[in-house]
Amino acid sequence: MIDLGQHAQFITAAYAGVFLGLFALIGWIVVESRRVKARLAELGDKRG
Amino acid sequence: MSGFLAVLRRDLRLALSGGGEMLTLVLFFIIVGAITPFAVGPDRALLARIAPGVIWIAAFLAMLLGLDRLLRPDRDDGTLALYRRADAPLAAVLFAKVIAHWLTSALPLILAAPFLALILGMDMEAFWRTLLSLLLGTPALAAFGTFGAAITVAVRRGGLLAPILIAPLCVPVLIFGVGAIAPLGGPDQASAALLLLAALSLMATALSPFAAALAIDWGEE
Amino acid sequence: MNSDGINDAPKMSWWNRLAHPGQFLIWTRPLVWPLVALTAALFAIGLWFAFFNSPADYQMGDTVRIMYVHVPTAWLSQFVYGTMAVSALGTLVWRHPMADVSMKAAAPLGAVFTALALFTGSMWGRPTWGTFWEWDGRMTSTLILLFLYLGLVALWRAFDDQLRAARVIAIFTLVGAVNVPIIKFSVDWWSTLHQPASVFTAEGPKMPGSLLTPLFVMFFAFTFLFITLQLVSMHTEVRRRRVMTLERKLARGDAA
Amino acid sequence: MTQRQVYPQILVKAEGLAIGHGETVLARNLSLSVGGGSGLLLRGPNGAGKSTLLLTLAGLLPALAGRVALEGSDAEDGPALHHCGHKNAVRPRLSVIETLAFWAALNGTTGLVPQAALERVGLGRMARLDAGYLSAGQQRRLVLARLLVSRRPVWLLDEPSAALDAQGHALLAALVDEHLAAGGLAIIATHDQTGFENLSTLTLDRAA
Repeated sequence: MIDLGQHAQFITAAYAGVFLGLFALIGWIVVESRRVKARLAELGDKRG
Repeated sequence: MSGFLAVLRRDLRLALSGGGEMLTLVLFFIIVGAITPFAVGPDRALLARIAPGVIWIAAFLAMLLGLDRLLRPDRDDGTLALYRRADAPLAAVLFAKVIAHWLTSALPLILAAPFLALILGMDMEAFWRTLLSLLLGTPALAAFGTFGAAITVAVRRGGLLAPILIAPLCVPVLIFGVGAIAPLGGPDQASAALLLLAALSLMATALSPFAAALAIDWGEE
Repeated sequence: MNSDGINDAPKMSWWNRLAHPGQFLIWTRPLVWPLVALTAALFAIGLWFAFFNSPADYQMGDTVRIMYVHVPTAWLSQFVYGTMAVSALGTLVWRHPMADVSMKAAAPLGAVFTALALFTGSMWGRPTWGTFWEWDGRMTSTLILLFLYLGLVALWRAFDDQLRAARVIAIFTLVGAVNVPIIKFSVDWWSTLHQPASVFTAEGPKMPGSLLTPLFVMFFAFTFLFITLQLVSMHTEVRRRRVMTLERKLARGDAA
Repeated sequence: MTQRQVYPQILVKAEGLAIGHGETVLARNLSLSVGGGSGLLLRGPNGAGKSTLLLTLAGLLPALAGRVALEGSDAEDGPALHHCGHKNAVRPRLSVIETLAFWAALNGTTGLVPQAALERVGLGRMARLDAGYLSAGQQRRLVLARLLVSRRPVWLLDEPSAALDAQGHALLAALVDEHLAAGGLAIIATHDQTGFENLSTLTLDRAA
C-alpha cells in the first residue's frame, strides 16, 4: 500500500468503517429481497 | 368559534378536576432540576452558570412526557371520531387542544420555575430572562407536541414514539431558549434569540393544528 | 379486483404506467444489474484515484483522502431526505402508490448514509481537530438529521397498516423537511456563539483539480449506489405488500 | 316534543360500494338508496361489515370501490349526519349536563336544549351526576340525547339498542319514528327485531 502519512490509521479506519457499513447495508437488502421472494414463491404467486 | 371555546373549556375542566396529571408534570420538572446538583456537584458558581440550561431541559422533557395523554383518551372513547364529524373544523378543535396543552403543562412549569431558580442559585436578572424565554418558547413545544401526538395517535404502542419524533424538531426552540438567557454573545445576541424564539412559537402554533388535523383524518381512516 | 390487470389495462401514459406496482416492478427490474455494474465500476475507479492517483493535500496531508468518502455520504444524507420529501409530496398530492414505497425504502438508507457521514467526519476530525467529536455546526445538524431518520424508521415499524401509515408519515416527513433548514440555521447560530469560526477548511471547489477528480468519481459512485439500493428495496417492498395480501387472503380461507 | 321542523329533501345513495379496512374487502358492490322519511335496517352475522358500512357511509372510512353520495344537504351548514359507534364518548369527571352542553356547543345547538333532551331520554334527574357513574344503558341514552341536541337529517346508528332496557327500546323506536316523520333518514345496524318492523332491510352475509 502507498504511504498514507502519519495519520494512516484514521484513513484506513474511515475507509474500513464505510465499506463495512455499506456491505452490511447491501447484505441486509439482498437477504431481505431473497427472503421475500422465497415467501412469495411459497405462496404461489406467479408474477415474480 | 363556540366549538373552539367548548373544547378549550372541556379540556381545562378535565385537567383541573384532578383527572389530568398537571401535578405530576410539575413534580417531574422540579425533580429533573433538583437532581442536577447531585450529578454535577454542589459548586454554586457552576450551578448558577448552567441553571438556565437545566431549567430548559427540565421543561423540555416535562412537556414531551405528557404527550400520550393528549389525544389517546379521546381516541379510545370515540370522541375523536365525533370531532371529525363536528360542526367546528378539526383544525379549530386541535388549536384549542394546543392552547389547553400549553395552559395545563407549560404554565404550571413556568410557575414552578422560581423554585428551581432558587435552589440552583440563579441571580435575579438571569431568572427574569429565563421566565421570559420559557413564556415565549413553550408554545412552540406545545404546538410540536400536539402535532407529534396526532401523528402517533393511530399507533397502538405510540406512547414513547411522539417524544422521539418531535425532539429533533424542537432543538431550535431549546437553542434559542437558552441562548436568550445566557448572553454569551452579548446582549444583542440574547435579544435576537428571543425574537427568533417568538417567531418560532408563532409559526408552530399557527401551522401545527392544520398539520395535526391532516394527520388525524388520514391516520384514522 | 382482478389478479393484476396487466393484459386488459388501458393504454397507460408513461407516468401512471410506473404508478402501478406490478408495472413498476416489470419496467425497472432490468435496470438493476446494469446499475450494479456501473456502481461497482465507479467505486473501483474512485478508489484507485483516491489512493493511487492523487497527491496529498499540502495542508491536510493524506487525511484529505477521508474527504473522498465523507463528502459523498454527507451529500447523500441530504439528498436522500430530499427524495423522501418529494415522495411524501407524491403520496399526499397525487396519491401515487409508488411514492409510498419509495418513501419507505429511502428511510433506512438515509439513516445508514448519515451515520457513515458522522463516522467519517469524526475519523477526519481526530487528526485535524484532535478530537473524535466536535460540536461544530455541520456535524451537529447531521447528528440531528440522523435522529430524524431513526424517528422515521421507528414510525414506519410502529404502524401495522402500511397504506394508512404512508400518508401520516408523509405529513411528518414534510414537516421535518420544513424544519431541517431551521435546525441548520439555529445550530450554526449556536455553534458560532460557542466557539470561534471553526478551523474546518471548507472543501469547496477551490480544491486543486487533482483532488477534485477522485471526489467527483466517488460522488457519483455513492449516488448510484443509493439509486441501486433504493430500487431493490422498492422491489422488495412491492413484493412484501403482495405477500401480505396473499397471506390475508389465505387467512380468510379463499384461495389466492 | 320536537317542533315540526321538516328537513330539506335528503337522500343517501351508494352504488357498487366495496367496504373494508386497508386491503381486506368485507363486502362488494353494495347498492343502497335511502330517502328522507325512510329508514334501513342492516342485518347480518358479526364481522359481516355492518359497522364498516356505517363508517364508510359516514365518511370516516374510505370506500374501497364505488361511491357514497349524500344529496340534498349543502355543505356550508356543516356535516349533515350523526354517526353513533360502539363507543359512547362519555368521559368521567364531567357531569351529564356538561357533556351534553359540550356536544351542543360543538355540533351547533339546532335541536333541543340539553336539559330538555335529557328529560326526553329519561336522564333528567341525573343532570348533575358525574358521567362516570352512568351505567352502559344510561350512557346509550346519553348518546341518543346527543342526537336530539343538534338536528341533523341523517342518523347512522350502530347497535343503538345495545345495553338498553325495555323502555330504552321503546324510547329508541319513538325517537326514530319522530326523526323519520320530520323527514330525516336513519340507517341502523341492529340484531333485535322490536320497534322497526316497518323499515326495509339489507342483509350483509359474511365474505360476499
